[in-house]
Amino acid sequence: MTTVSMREALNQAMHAEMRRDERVILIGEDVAGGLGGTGEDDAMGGVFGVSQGLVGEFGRERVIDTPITESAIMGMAAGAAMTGMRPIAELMFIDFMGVCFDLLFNQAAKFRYMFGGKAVTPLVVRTTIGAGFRAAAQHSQSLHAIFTHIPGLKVVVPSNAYDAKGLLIEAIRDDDPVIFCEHKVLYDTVGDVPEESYRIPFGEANIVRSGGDVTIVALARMVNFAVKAAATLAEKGIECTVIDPRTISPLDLDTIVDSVEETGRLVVVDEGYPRCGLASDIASEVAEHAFGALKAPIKKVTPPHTPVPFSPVLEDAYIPNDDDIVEAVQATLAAGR
Amino acid sequence: MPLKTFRQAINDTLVQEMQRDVRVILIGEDIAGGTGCEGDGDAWGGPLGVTKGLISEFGPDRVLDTPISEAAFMGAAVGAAMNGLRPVVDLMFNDFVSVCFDQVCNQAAKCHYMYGGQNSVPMTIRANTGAGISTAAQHSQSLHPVFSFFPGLKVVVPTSPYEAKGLLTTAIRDDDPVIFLETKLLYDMEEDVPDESYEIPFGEANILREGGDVTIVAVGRMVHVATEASAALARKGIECEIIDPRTTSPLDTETILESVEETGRLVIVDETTPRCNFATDVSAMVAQEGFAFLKAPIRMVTAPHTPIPFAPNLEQLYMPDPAKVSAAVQQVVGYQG
Amino acid sequence: MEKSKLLTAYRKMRTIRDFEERMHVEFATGGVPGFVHLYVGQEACAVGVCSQLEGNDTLLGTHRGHGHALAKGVDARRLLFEIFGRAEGLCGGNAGSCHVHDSSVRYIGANSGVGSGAAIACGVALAAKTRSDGAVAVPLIGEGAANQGVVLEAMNLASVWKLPVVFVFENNGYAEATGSDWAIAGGELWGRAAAFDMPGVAVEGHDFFAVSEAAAELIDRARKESRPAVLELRQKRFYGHFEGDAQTYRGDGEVDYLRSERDCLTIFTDRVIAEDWLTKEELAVIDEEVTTLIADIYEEVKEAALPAESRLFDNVYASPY
Amino acid sequence: MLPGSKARASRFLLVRIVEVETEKIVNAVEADTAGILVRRVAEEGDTIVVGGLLGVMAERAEIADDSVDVFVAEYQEHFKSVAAEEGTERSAEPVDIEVGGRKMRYLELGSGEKTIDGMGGDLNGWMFNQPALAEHYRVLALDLLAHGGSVKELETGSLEELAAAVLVLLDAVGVDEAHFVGHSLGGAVTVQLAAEAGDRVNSVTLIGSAGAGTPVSRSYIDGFIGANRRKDLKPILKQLFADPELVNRDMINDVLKAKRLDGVEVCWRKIADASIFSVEDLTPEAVLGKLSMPLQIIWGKEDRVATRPEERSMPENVVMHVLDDVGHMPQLEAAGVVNDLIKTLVDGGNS
Repeated sequence: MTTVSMREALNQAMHAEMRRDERVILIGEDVAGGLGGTGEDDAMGGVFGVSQGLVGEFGRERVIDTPITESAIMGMAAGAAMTGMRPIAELMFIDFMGVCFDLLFNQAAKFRYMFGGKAVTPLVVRTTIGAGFRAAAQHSQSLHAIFTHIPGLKVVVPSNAYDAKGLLIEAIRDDDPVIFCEHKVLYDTVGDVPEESYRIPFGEANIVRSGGDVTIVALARMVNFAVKAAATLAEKGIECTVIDPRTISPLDLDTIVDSVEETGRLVVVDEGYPRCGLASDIASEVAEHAFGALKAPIKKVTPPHTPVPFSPVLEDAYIPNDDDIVEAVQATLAAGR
Repeated sequence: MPLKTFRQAINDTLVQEMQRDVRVILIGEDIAGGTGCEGDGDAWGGPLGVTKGLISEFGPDRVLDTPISEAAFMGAAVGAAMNGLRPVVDLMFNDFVSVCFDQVCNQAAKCHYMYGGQNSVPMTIRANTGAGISTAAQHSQSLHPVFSFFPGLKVVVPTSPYEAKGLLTTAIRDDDPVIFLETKLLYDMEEDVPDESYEIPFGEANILREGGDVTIVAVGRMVHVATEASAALARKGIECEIIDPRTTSPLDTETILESVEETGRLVIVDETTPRCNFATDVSAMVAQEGFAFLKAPIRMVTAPHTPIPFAPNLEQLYMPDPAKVSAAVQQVVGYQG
Repeated sequence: MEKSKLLTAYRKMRTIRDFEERMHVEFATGGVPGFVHLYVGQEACAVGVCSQLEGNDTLLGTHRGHGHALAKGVDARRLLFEIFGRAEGLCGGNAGSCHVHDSSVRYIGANSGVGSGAAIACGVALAAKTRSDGAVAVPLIGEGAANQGVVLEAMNLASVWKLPVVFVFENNGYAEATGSDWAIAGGELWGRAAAFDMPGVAVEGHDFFAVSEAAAELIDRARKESRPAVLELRQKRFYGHFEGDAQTYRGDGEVDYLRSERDCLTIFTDRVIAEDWLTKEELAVIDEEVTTLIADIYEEVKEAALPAESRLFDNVYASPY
Repeated sequence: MLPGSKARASRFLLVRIVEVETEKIVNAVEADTAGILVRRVAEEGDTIVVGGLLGVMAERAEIADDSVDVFVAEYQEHFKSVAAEEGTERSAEPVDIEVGGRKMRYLELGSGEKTIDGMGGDLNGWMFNQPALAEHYRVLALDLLAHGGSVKELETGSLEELAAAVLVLLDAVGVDEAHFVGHSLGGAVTVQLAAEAGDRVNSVTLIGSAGAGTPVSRSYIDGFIGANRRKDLKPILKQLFADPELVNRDMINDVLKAKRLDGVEVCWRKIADASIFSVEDLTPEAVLGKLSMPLQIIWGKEDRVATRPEERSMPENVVMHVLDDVGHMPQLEAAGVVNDLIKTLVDGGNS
């Protein structure tokens, strides 16, 4: 077990899987970098450096740089997946789904169903989500809810280095298209990660902390804020259970419902937009399946219904944080049937 | 008042708004049809005949046929809207947003905000929506939740010819990008529609039926499904209140909450796939804001988490129907806490 | 070219250069939020094109847009304030470097959905054509973005609809860390024009005179005939894709060569003096004024007020509910 | 894609929601028998002919089901035969005609006199009066300019303009003289007509009238014109009735439908300024004293919209009737009484 960053953990997972299975290939813009230039060959390793070193070991046949052409990348990856490869396609920012949505949403996601089970599409789309980098409205979105809405896709939102590695390996070995959402701000967060390969199953939530007063469900970066909030609240004698679903499609509803059955109170935290988003999705499932146990209104903690602003002061106000979660927990404790 | 079909009501509205304001133009594939052919210059009037006759009255400078090139003409509409025109774009099937998603969700929706309010983007995107005519997985989706997710867009789902005319008039006169979704199965529905122009404001729900036992919120054609169910339920002594939000963004949360305050029970009917959809959105809103009113779990009646099948019998099974709505209503009425 | 136009062009190029060189320094010291993509080396491209635009013509910029904005006449101070996320910024702090927009000078936002500007330009031109106001729309498109489907769709649409759009491809050598010679099939963007039935021209982007001459002809034709055209400008950027880019994809000595042999400012200065169009003294006056301006605004921006938090909720809708 | 194809929709098409007036107001206003609803015959979504059976009320809830069945069957049988006899008369439709280049709408039933409606209302506002009176007379209900189905354009919105349009309409349908009934704004128009063309006016009935020399609530008019959403309009409409509970969803929706038509708000604002607020400073004597034909005034005691003139301030030629437990809409709230009063005046005047 060594302490590595989430970036490094993801890099390990790709190294290991590409060694293990030669059908695994990596496709994307500057996943290596340097093509057509006169400088170094592995100049970028992805804009966030996650795929650094792969081209050195596996060569350009398996680490494939592309022109800036997301629709062709995703189409190519879906086609390759359907015909025997296991591509990892990089969509640099999830916001760029705008230019390749058809290939993911109308093609890859639906092949198996439309073709009556005759097609297998083992495709992983690695992409980045999240605000916090002052990258404004078109490079900061958390669009995982859009993909969750679509049947045929699986959606992963890791919150730490250990989970990231195990979930990426699982994603690569899975036979369905998986949207793997990496939060930009988490790349540098470190954790203990085994050097060996391991898998974390989809649809199994992680109970990060247990407490009997309130259940907090949080995703990706929001898990860290939830843990921080729970610590603050513990000092005041309020004990929270913090649940990280890890995958949101499939969603481990049982773990969430079981917890709410005990605590009777739910706060859902998500960095995606508030309308038709994940916070609403989870809240609505609980309102249907754990209604009898609920003692107070469910509270959602999300950004407001606005695009992501640029100015640091505005972006900081936009992103939900531990203070917002503490406030929501206290509000749900104050309310009651 | 003259009886008009849904199709005629939309056609009338376009004619009247184009007469009223020279800045209103139409853009889309085959909205006239026949351009570049030897035959009739108004060959189609849109694949569903909705825009028939407009090119004869307004000419090719205001009724613009396009190549099959959604990304280009949607982007062009954004540019035209920012530069003084008020384009009405026919996207044909709402599923096609996937090939111009960037233009809709990253450009149209965000320009006003990103640019600090300097330019508005007064454009209307008309698209047909919904299953029921065996157009299978890529031409039958109901994507209002995806659009409602994005701040900056307004989303309209009219339920009848009268409603369609008033809401489309409002949409065209509105200064923001509006997604106007026409349910395929409603095009031939007839109703009294005034010849005069009129606006129905956004964000005001329509209460179609009053009843004290259960609130049913439904959108688009599901309103009629709910109405049919409520007639049968009334014979069993269960009185439903039916709310048609008309616009899913903005959403008239007040009317929904007021109704749930009366009835204490909520069923939401939505033709979309179940995850992160409009039903979860409304449910979560009520679970947060109207929890104290609730006497029973909120039930959601939606399509299953699958793509839309082709075979007519499977497609029927896929869509919510009055029997499913009745069952859900009876469950919440019979709930023993 | 008239003397006043030459002076204006020089002032703009000099302003962009100093604005960006200072930005490079400020970014390294951590004062600039987010990402910036610098335009150093490419000044003659945007300034050359804009020298041929009239007041009601529209320029559409890219994420590498500081130079685009300044060339179109955007106020340097308010541009800088926006890049620093200050209340007085052009867009009140909602845009930042990548989305700067100024409708008062008909500069439509820098756009970081690369290639989208090409399609939006078609609509801007359509509106101009509808009103018969004789205006032209000029989208600037990086050579990397040129491979996005939407750009090819927009070229087709502009030709089919007969729109006054001049697609200007800024071929600065690299799409992020990938070389343009590799990424562009056929190697030449101007050559794609013929397939869409429009003229295509390529010129060296470090030569202001070559750029403005080519732009003059294509813009004039677009205006008079309402037809699109392609202009490819070739000039490598001096800095990385974004600030912080280690640029290991570049060859040894490449930037030194660019700075000594391909600097548009030096080339411009040498030419105007050799031809006796301008004097060294006239240029020196501008240099001094620009130096003062840049120093002043960079000083001012650090103390400038931040946007009120309530602004977070403003301008989501033009007609809010 | 589906070139030229028609969506297969008919299976899902629905009948129009019940005509407002029939279900809701009959329920609320006309059901003067106290009782318990023991059987709902009509369902929402059904369209019921006037006179059709909506439900059965009984004095006791525990009435036997089979006796209700018998009643329903008998009623339906009877109703069918009555409807067959009455035949075409029941299905009369409003008529649009061009008068002086402007579209106006009216509905003609029976044979006899004319009615004029109030502001914001339309000819449907006489639904409880016109059929009953039409059993004795030829009755025209009409939409004033900018109301109902009439044109939504006005020059000034003055009483002169509104009254002139009525006269042109009467010429067009060949009516030389008539008895006039006017409610609210319609009353003001009637007064104007009677002053201008007294020889064509046999008698005048003013109901909760504007233009009778007393003020009309400015907050009501401003609120009524300005409200464009259900929530804003509801409290305003409640001012119309003695029993605010009479304001229901369908009524609000119908008013909203009318208000939302392009041009309506601008026209009504003009009318308010030029016709309603401009004549409120006069006195009843000054206005009504000039008129020589038989004249009666009907006012709800609870009217919160139009100020009721004091009886002693009335000129001698005027008879005044004040109805208890009635607001600004006597013709709906107490239709039977109003119908009788109109009939008495008309018959008295003619005999």
